[in-house]
Amino acid sequence: VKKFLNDPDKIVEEMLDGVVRAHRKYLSPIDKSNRALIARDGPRSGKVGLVIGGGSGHEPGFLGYVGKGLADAVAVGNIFSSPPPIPILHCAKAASGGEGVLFVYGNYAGDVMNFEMAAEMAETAGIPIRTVLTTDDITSSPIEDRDGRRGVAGNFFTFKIAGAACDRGLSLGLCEAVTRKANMRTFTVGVALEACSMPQTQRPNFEIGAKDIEFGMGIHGEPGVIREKMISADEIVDKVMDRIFAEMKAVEGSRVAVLVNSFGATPMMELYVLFRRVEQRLSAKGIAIEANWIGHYCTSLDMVGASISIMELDEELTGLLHHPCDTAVLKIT
Amino acid sequence: VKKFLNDPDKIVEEMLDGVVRAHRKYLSPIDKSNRALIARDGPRSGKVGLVIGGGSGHEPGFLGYVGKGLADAVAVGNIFSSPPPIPILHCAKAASGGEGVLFVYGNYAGDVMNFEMAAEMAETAGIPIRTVLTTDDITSSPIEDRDGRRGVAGNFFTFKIAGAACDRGLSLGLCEAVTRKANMRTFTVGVALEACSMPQTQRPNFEIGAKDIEFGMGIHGEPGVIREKMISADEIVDKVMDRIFAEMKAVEGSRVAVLVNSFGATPMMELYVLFRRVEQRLSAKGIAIEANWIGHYCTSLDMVGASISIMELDEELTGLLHHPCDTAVLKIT
Amino acid sequence: MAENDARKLNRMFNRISSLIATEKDYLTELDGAIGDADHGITMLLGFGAVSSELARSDLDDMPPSAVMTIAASVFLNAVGASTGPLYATAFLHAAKALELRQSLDAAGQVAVLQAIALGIQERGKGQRGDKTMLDTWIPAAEAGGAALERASGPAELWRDVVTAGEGGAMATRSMVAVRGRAARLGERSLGHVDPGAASAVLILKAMTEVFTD
Amino acid sequence: MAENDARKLNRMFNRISSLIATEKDYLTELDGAIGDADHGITMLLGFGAVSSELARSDLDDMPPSAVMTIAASVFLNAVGASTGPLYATAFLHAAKALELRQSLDAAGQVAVLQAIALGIQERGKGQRGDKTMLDTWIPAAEAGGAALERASGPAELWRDVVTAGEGGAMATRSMVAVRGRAARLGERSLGHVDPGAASAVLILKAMTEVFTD
Ligand SMILES: Nc1ncnc2c1ncn2[C@@H]1O[C@H](COP(=O)(O)OP(=O)(O)O)[C@@H](O)[C@H]1O
Ligand SMILES: Nc1ncnc2c1ncn2[C@@H]1O[C@H](COP(=O)(O)OP(=O)(O)O)[C@@H](O)[C@H]1O
Ligand SMILES: [Mg+2]
Ligand SMILES: [Mg+2]
Ligand SMILES: [Mg+2]
Ligand SMILES: [Mg+2]
Repeated sequence: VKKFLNDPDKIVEEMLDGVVRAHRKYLSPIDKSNRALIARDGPRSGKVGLVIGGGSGHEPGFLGYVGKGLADAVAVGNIFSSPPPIPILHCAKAASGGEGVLFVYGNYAGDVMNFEMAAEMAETAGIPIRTVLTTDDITSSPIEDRDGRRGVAGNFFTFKIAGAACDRGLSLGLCEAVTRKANMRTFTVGVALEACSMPQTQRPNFEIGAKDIEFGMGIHGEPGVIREKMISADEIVDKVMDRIFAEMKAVEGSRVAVLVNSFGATPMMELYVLFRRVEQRLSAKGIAIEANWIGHYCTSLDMVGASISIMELDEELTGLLHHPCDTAVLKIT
Repeated sequence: VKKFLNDPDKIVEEMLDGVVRAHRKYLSPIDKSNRALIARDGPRSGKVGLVIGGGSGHEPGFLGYVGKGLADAVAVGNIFSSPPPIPILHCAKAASGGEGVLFVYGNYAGDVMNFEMAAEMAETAGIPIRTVLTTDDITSSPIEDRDGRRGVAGNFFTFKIAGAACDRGLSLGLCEAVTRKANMRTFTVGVALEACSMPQTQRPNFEIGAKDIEFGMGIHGEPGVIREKMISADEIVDKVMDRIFAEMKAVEGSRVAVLVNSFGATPMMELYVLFRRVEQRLSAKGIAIEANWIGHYCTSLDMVGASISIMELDEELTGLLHHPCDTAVLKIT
Repeated sequence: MAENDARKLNRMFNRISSLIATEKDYLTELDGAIGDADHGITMLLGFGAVSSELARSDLDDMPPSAVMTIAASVFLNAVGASTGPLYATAFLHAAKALELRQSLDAAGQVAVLQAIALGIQERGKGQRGDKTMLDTWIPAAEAGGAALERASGPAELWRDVVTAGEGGAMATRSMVAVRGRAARLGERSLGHVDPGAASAVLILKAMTEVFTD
Repeated sequence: MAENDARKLNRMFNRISSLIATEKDYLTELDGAIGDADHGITMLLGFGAVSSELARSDLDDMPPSAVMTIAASVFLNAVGASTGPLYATAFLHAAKALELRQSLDAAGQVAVLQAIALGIQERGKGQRGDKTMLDTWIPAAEAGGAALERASGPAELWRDVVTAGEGGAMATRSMVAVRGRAARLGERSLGHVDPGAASAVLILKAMTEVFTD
């Protein structure tokens, strides 16, 4: 698998160098290291700080969500690896405006351990920390183990809600509560047609048969939860939506937000075909789409595949969803 | 090559169905056909109308550039095929605000023939038409044949300038003139690592060797202008920038806009690595980047590859570049 | 009841559609080598649409020129692309030629061939040697004219036409393209048959079947 | 001049780095089957960074506990991931154990083993049978303790340790993962050796080389 690449061991540093130059308007390194980036127009005194983060390989996640009205800082790890505690701690300090800091990140063993270590250090330094783990991947564990699920592209919605709550000046406790609600109301299923390949190996992480598809795909190139025979786009969406409907409480008259996300190599033409069916399924149930995003929002290197995320809205979430923000990837006015 | 697909012969219709549902806020079909889409907040009396268009397979081009401050209407063809004259004519009529209509599209035999037929029909219907063909692909023909070159991702800049000029209420002649200037100052080179595959065939249009790279790549999955041995990301950018510097008049102190565009399957991590080197090369020459875009702007189905476009700015172009717009893909406030 | 000219043309378009359906992958592969790999798809779409439209039309009292006019507009609107305007213009020219004579005798058939070649030249501003469909159509039309002058029978006439067209198409293999997408490839287009020239040969073969049986 | 304990540990980390470098692709492949295909990359990055840092340090007067403290912080900051906190905590525990005794004799070596196993358990809240690196470390530490009680010599002690560790690693093949990424795979993780368990065996082998020569 060919890639635009210099030294595979330097790809994250080189990418971040590019990011920092490209998005000067939105972010800048804390303490000279590009592994901890702070919003130029983010932290302010009296506002809860929002720190997000995780491994690389999900671009434009998560650094594309740093800016006014969204995250105040992002900690960046190696490819598919949590950042260590130090850059997370730097983010917490830089994001702190005296009202505490909210950590929002995906529920993975590595991220949890590193962010928890950083949280302890930050608390020691006098910064109150609250944490919300995103757990939107409904295929990754049964409903009884809701908290054990992993976070995938649905973190887009959870970040957005958290950023809006912080920007509105809510208290740390209220920011945490509404972010937790957003996460609990977000449901994602991912499917993959081809595995991704790491810059270091340049071969697919694993093989998906020529006539197979993986359901329940994570965003780290791990194999999916189950392998099935390849089916049509509409049938795929139907399977995904059936899973989501089984968990979602939305009924006729409900409003939702929709994200159809490319895992990297799936082009927008196909995403629109998927979205078409998502919209059909929702409107058949009388559920209205309040807002939708279609494109590359939370990727897994060059994986061929897509995920569908639905956030069930209520009045509070709707307001926060539409709250203005200005970041490299997401601008709401 | 697996794709999210129902019937390959219906993919364009299904995609457009998805597009129209997803982007209701920005566009709607003219006369019920999704092959001609009009901006909800675009045409107005006293303003020159801007009509863009071309084949499908370039998503989010070109329909993502329809909206306030940018294009008023887009005509959509089959995959890699110009739209026929009728939808173009519908666009012209719907975009017309009494001051004439500007056509801006890529310089391809098919597009030229179809848009010219539509222009004749529009003129017959009393709508003055001016046309600017985009010709930014500097590898597609030698400098002596500047007008014979094809238009590729640099049309992003040319559309933007044209849209701003129209929105500012300039006359048809002035809109045409500044759009022509934008095109003449835009330089693109594309490279591909893997060919794309059509929904109908689901196999690569042609083979690029495992250790080869194509230079001078178009956006229709055609083979490139020359095949070379695979080299590092920085070396690739150096070759591209050397070609661009050979044509560009920019000198120390000049300002440019930069677009690093994925052809579909190349993920953003790699685009940032490319951008890093572009920025290094420009700043080594004392050329400043006024604005940059990095992502999926003008794709070629699932092609693995990227293009680099540079627009040399002057005061007028800088102002028009920053002029506000609000479309599905590009929002400038 | 003898088949009227409109029905004959209808049969011709049906044969074109099926020959192109059979060779769709081959045409697409040719286009993949030097173009954008859609020629088979585009041609089938266009001629398929023409056949469907004619199947819905009342051909009993339709003059042959009207069939060509319908074909022109349906083909154009179904495909766009390069081939849309080229064949639409070609068929409009053919319609005009048939309006003048309203007969599909040998002279009418050759007039159609010549009108197609001329229409494509006019719309695409190309000529022989550009490595396009014209490298099939121009020699084919010339061969038709020559056979007519020699007063050849239909079998001989169409054999000459197809031979000339095929020869022209094969010759594109050693041409460097100067029109259409392939023109950007320069020397790299050498060694490949032009897809538009190849599909034009299929059209000639379909015409031969219908006009010689 | 005899090698001091700090230099011995330095040599140990160098051996770990080179064994992992040799097996990097294998570890990454194991992780590709049930995880995210980066374990070899991560481990080499971490231990490579430790080796480099130690190469820059003055080891002459450094107590062995200090070496482990450096290793903990360098490893953690170089890799993050799951292995960062796990091995960092493990090495911090080892440093504490060495602070108490400041000697790398057999009892000190086993204390290090036990501290590592305990540190990983503490940080990752895991246990034997979860299909993780603990399936190597716990039996290895137990075997070390038992050998020490039997007053085995270093060769025998380390042979027992490696055998126990290898046995534990192999046993992960028939386990269903309950920790780390592989846990999402459920039954699909069956039949694959856990990458973290496999790399732990390499660490044991490197320790064996250094502590038995
Ligand atoms: N100017 C022209 N004159 C005559 N034929 C042309 C011209 N441009 C292109 N062609 C023909 O069109 C063919 C390509 O058709 P097609 O693949 O359907 O359209 P597109 O190039 O839009 O994808 C070429 O092989 C060539 O024969
Ligand atoms: N909670 C845990 N306790 C012990 N070991 C764990 C735990 N979680 C993961 N591991 C180990 O970590 C290994 C994966 O390490 P690595 O691939 O470097 O990290 P990541 O999972 O972040 O990509 C697994 O094979 C497993 O042995
Ligand atoms: Mg990892
Ligand atoms: Mg085409
Ligand atoms: Mg073509
Ligand atoms: Mg891993």
